[in-house]
Amino acid sequence: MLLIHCPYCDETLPELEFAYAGEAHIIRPEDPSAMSDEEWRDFLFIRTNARGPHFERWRHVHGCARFFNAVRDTVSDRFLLTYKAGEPRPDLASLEAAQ
Amino acid sequence: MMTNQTHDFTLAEATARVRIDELAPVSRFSLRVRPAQAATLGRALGLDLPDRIGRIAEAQGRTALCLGPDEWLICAPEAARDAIVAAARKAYEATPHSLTEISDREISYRISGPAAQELLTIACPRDLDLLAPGCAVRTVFDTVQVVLWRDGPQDFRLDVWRSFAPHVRALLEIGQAELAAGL
Amino acid sequence: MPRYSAFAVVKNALTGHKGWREQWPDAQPKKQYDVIIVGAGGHGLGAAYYLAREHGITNVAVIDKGWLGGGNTGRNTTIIRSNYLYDESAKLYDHALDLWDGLSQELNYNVMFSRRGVMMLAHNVHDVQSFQRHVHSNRLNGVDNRWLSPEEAKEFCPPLNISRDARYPVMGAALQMRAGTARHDAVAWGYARAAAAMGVDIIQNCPVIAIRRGPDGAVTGVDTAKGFIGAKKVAVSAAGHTSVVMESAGVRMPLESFPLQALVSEPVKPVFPCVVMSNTVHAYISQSDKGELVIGSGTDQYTSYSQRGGLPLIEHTVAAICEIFPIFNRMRMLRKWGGIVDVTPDRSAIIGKTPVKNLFVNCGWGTGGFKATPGAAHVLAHTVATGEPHPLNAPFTLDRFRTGRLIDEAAAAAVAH
Amino acid sequence: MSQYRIPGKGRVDHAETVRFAFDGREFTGLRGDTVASALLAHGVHLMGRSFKYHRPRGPVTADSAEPNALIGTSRGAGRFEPNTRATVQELRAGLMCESQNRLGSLSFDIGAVNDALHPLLPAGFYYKTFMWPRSFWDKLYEPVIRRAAGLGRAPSEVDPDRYASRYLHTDLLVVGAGPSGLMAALEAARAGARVTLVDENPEMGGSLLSDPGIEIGGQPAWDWLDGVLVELESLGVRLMNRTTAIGYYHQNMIGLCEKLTDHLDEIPQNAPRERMWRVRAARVVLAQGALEKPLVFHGNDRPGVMLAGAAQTYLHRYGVKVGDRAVIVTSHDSAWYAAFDLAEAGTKIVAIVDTRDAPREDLRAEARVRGIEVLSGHTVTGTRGRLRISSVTVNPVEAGRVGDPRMIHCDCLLMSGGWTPSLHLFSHTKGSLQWDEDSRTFLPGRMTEDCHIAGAGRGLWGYAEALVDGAKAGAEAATALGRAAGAKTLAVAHDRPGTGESHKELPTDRKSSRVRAFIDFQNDVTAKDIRLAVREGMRSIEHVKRYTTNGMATDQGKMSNMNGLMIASDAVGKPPPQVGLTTFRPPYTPTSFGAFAGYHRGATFEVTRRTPIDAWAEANGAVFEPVSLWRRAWYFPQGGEDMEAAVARECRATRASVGIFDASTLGKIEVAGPDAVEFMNRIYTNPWTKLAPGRCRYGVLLGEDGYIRDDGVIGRLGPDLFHVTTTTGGAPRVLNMMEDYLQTEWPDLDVWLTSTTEQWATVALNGPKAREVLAGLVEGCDISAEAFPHMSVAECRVAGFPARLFRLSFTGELGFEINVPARHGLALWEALMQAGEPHGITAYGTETMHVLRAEKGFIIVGQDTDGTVTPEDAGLGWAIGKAKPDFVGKRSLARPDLVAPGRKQLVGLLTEDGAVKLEEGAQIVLDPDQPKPMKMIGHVTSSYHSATLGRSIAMALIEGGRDREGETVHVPMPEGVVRAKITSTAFYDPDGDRLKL
Repeated sequence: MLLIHCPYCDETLPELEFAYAGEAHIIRPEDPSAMSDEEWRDFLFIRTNARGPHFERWRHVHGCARFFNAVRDTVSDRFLLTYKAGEPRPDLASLEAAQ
Repeated sequence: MMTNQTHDFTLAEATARVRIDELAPVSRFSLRVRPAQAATLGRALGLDLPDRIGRIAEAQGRTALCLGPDEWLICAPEAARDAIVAAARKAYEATPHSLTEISDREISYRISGPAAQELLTIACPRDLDLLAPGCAVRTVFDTVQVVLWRDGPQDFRLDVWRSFAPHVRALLEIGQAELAAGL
Repeated sequence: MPRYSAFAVVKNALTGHKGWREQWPDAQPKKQYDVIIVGAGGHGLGAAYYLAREHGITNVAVIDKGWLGGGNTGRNTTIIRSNYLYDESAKLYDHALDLWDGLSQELNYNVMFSRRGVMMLAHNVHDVQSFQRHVHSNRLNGVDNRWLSPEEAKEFCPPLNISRDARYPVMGAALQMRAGTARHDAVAWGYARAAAAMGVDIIQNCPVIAIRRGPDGAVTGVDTAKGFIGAKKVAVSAAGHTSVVMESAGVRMPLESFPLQALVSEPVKPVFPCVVMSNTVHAYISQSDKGELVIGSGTDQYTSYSQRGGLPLIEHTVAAICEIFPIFNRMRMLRKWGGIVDVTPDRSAIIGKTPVKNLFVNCGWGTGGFKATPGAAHVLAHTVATGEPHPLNAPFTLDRFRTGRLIDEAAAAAVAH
Repeated sequence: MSQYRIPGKGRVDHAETVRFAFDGREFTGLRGDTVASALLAHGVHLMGRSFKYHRPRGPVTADSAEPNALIGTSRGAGRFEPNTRATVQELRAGLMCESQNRLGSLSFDIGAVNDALHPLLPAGFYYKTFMWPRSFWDKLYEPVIRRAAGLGRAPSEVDPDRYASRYLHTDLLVVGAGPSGLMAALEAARAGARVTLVDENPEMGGSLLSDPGIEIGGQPAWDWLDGVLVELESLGVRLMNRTTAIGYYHQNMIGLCEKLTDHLDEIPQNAPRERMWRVRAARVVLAQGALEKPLVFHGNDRPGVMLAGAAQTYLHRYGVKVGDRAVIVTSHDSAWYAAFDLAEAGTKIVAIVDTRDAPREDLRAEARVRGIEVLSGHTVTGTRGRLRISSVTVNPVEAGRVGDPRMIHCDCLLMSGGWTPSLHLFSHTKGSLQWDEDSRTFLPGRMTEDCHIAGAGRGLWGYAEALVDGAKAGAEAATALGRAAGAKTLAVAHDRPGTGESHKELPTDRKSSRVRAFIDFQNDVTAKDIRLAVREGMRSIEHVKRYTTNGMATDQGKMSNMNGLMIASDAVGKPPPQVGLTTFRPPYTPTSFGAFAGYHRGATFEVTRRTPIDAWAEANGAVFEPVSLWRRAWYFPQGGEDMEAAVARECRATRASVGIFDASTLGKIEVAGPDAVEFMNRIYTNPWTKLAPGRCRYGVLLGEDGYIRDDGVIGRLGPDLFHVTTTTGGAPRVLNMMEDYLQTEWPDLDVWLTSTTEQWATVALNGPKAREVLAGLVEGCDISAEAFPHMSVAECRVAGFPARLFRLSFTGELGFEINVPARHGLALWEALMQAGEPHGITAYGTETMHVLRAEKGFIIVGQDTDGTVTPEDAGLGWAIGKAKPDFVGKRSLARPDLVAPGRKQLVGLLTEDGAVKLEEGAQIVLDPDQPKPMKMIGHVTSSYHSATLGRSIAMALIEGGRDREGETVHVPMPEGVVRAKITSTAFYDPDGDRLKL
């Protein structure tokens, strides 16, 4: 069971309060109808599935109810960072250097 | 053949260490408003809406608990219901928000006594030492979402969605009996 | 390949079993192969075997980052069945079941395929509708599957609790009698031995770092921990690690890898005659030939390559097993482990060509890979050898995620297991 | 007093005897005994039979690593468990024990015929045999193999005991209360940390309990121990005995299983048998000590052969001599100390056989003082004795050559092959292990969690070192927690430090094919099996393990892994780390299912949600069905009606007069804010802008992939306020999806969502008399057909309660849905029942609801659709706001396969013979005579007998179905083919006249 830092509550809390919500920074296109079938497939289905640091979303569903972003190493399951939805994608190199 | 049940279990023993009581209904609202406008709306409702999750503000018998960055739980005596609704409606134009009545959505239990905190650890994964008296959080109890209030060192309240409440109550009573058994 | 038989065992007993030879050599890579298969699990080794046996292609290497059979082949709950809903799935899995039937004899290796029957429990009206839809579809597809009343289910599996008051009452069950289990390690070993005997190189402890492509875009080989190995064709059959390997060839996949946990109990005398699956509560159980109850769980919620998995899921699975089979409460858990399953958006596999010339992929089996082993291996070999899909894997393309022609078993049953 | 008990010795209570039974024979032991110690006190070593060869076995350990002495234990009905370690099970009054895995009696086991056949049963023999004739596998071979498998018998009754669980948060968790664990806990607690100390034994103290001669800080070990425990308690340390740390999970979460009642004579009322603790610790100290290794030689498995450390434990903790004449065979100093202690207690030590050429001189001197013969540079090449060892054969070894044998009579043989650090929990963290060539052990390497390892777990030997190391780990943990701490040292007198050598098999003069030297005692894996596996190409330790089953017994390799690895490494010709490590997996020791399940049994297995009207339904005889977490009234049988009769009556009553239905489980979401209508436009397929306040509309929700996810009627209560309803099962999913879009894609929208599912109780009133029933109860709303037409919504009062009143219909009849605050739900229901009495108002359940809606062709999402159906497929194309630039799922509807011809479409299906009802899920074909596999063009999604229409009706998804209307299709069933005609889905009142009442 993971411990997750909620960037809104600013507390590190048990995974049971959270729900995983898939890869982060996949932004719904402004005008989906302008997209080709290939582009739309990529948006819908193609995932990085990173082995190592993974940008992903969680929801503090049984807490503040907010969706937020996280960088988690999928090999160790250790969180490198969590940050609020809408904040820019952090730079991985500096993150790893900070660890 | 052995006999395994020897100890006569009494209600008094069960409640000596921790009591579980269902509380009378109050008026409850889910208040949603953008953080920047929270102060304005709070004034309209006669409350200084706290901006830290888990903190509570109280005034004139009304309570506001901050549950999320744009979410507050407002509790008030049932007599104050209409006044709150009216005040919010008046403020809506200038301060758009959502005030939804949820008085009947939840059942509340008081859990009190020297073993109250221990009883909650049967199903609440949070570190309750970190929940200070006068604070409250949304969390889980077993698989059930609850709002957990700490009114004092040995005094807690649980708000549970109505249809989940019997499950929570059943678990609490199992735990209560277990505490009385002393093992 | 010296034949295995009871006679051979007796003969060797006289010489203190000194006469047995290694089942497969620990090969070192050659410079160039006709085909490289990445991933020495049952699927990869099986594909190598069928390439050699059915297509005469023996200049083949199967490369693995660890020891052969050490991925999901050696970590699953060994359930084999084919009673899938959609024609595409039912045909592919039934093809696998046909191959399972004769596999021990074909490989001259006892994989202990045990047709003890797989029973899937329906716990609510929706389950009943869904499973009966499967039963009807299977019947017209010629796939064995039948409907049991709760009483019939109990007769077939006596430990089952069919009380109407249970939190998840048993409202009936679908039974595939031809389904069952097999000894998972033996499948990998049997294929490895038979493939090696025909000249296939099995290269263990040799992580593939990248797939290399030539100026025309076609694959030329793989970079590995033991250097570059050339190949005319490369097939990736790396389960949970497929995304990472394919990415190195510039192909991004519609896959996510999740931890899947399983456990066994201490061994007890026979008490559980079949396989029982409950998709609604995510619990799967059989008793191994050694006497252990083998229990499968659901996947954790987050993607991971850690093979750890959390405690809450295991607690839920064990609670569900005890609810359905209350006599098991005092049994003890002996060992719990985790695998990594690669899951597609429609929970069906991808087997076939990729946008890269001469690069093939077999992945996305989710929790259903073991049962498909011979079938998947067989059609993958066909696809690699001929350059075109076998009719059975033709629908399982990568392109279906563009067109929307999904094979969505998950949509009809909560989990395809 | 039993023969082998030493009066006054040990930590057992000599004043209190405890009676128990083993295989029907009555025994007495002492309070504080284990089953094993009590039996040993009576000279009973034979306690079990091995898995494969049914060889007689006695305890080899005195702890939880025991592979041999497994028994069935019972305390009456439902309270039986197999495979209990006799070395761990504490004696309790009336404990009933039975031996296992025997055909016949424990001393005469017919299954031992396997032992005679052992040359035919080498490792992996079953992979090579049982293949011919092919048909024999199913009918003969496998059944025989299965019958032979397993150890104890499975429980056969329902367990009446309770199981509990707790969460615990602590600054420091110390696992293992031996010398280093105690010191770690003490240092950290003195520095002010919240500390929890756990140990699997009934008593804290670890190895100190078996070494009372040590002096620490000038005090005898046991006095020092008492003092430390008192101090720990006074510092507020949570001390948990009988508590096993079973698994080390992410971010310092440790699972503990605490045994509460198995040792008690009587179970206090409501006391749980075991409690699972889910501990979250800021720091962890693992002080689990080390496990003694057996030596590998021919006949090392006979009853009476045991670890030297175990014999020492039986002596000091239980006051039991394990024999009168002992031979020691060892490669480590520690066994010498055991020999000296046993000699002092009156066991004749016939010889100490040390494989090393030159054991420590001080030890030899002590042996001389005690008159013990020392045979250094010797090996053991065999043992004798049928059910108990009677002699051992020893030979000198010089320059690798094994000399002439000598037979020594004995009744026990105490062995020690050195010690392996116990790093199981550390291994769970995926921390790396490092091979230490000097000690030939694996030691902890890179850490992945915030933990410390102390004492013997780091390969440190001797009490002084262990105490200091424990104190250091405790101080480090305290420092990491931000508390000042400084470790200190303690003076230790009579310390027992030691070293040793590590072996593969002991050298022997026997022909290698005739050596049966056991490595995994329980699974009967011998050194020969390991070598065979390597010869057959199993070069990874995982392959060796799986091929031979070495390490897969119930001790999970605690006894066997290191010896197996040494031999495999020798056979492969590579150093051990290159052959690999088998991974230790949770749980540390086998743990009851009940403890994992905890409170999740029976009524509290999972939440059962009940509506406010559930009590009425129960009182009125409803049969319930589970729907997601809810239980819903399925039908209300009267006077012995079956389901079909009840449903027919409920349907007829509703169509003819009025029916009442509890719809409270429907999901409800309040969508409020200035951008509410914009939000609705983006989420649902339908257009919402023009829906006037006071009106409602049926909404369809898609996933981004274009398939139907949910539906429901949505009322607009004001310009900025919608009352959204969802399906019963879909409510949490839909709200989550809406929040997701709102928070992450459209954070600019001023709109908020609140779940009100449980705020409102919902009662549906349907039928031509519905208005008449309702009218008298409504205040503040004119519900006449003109003022309140179909698809209206209003806030008013009903039966005196504040209400949201909808006029809508899921039955095709005039219908209302009344929402009142949940606490009034039952009162509303009863008021309506009373008002409806003159009209014969009839309560109906979900089944009738399904029939009535099917007669109208209304779909149930999840039944008439699965996750592959688009609105167009379902005949809901009209619900798509074609003019809207975008909504969730819109783009996907244009994907090639979703616009291709021949998609399955929802249609009606009428059997030619109206008395025949199709089965839901039945498959549809055009040509019933084709061979299998048949080409199926669709399936039946809903099928009912319609009392209203006097015939069966069905809905089906059929390829190109709407173009086939009027065609006849075939449904092949096992009993014969059913012919049916494709129709529209509206079977009843297609023009909707009845809604207009």
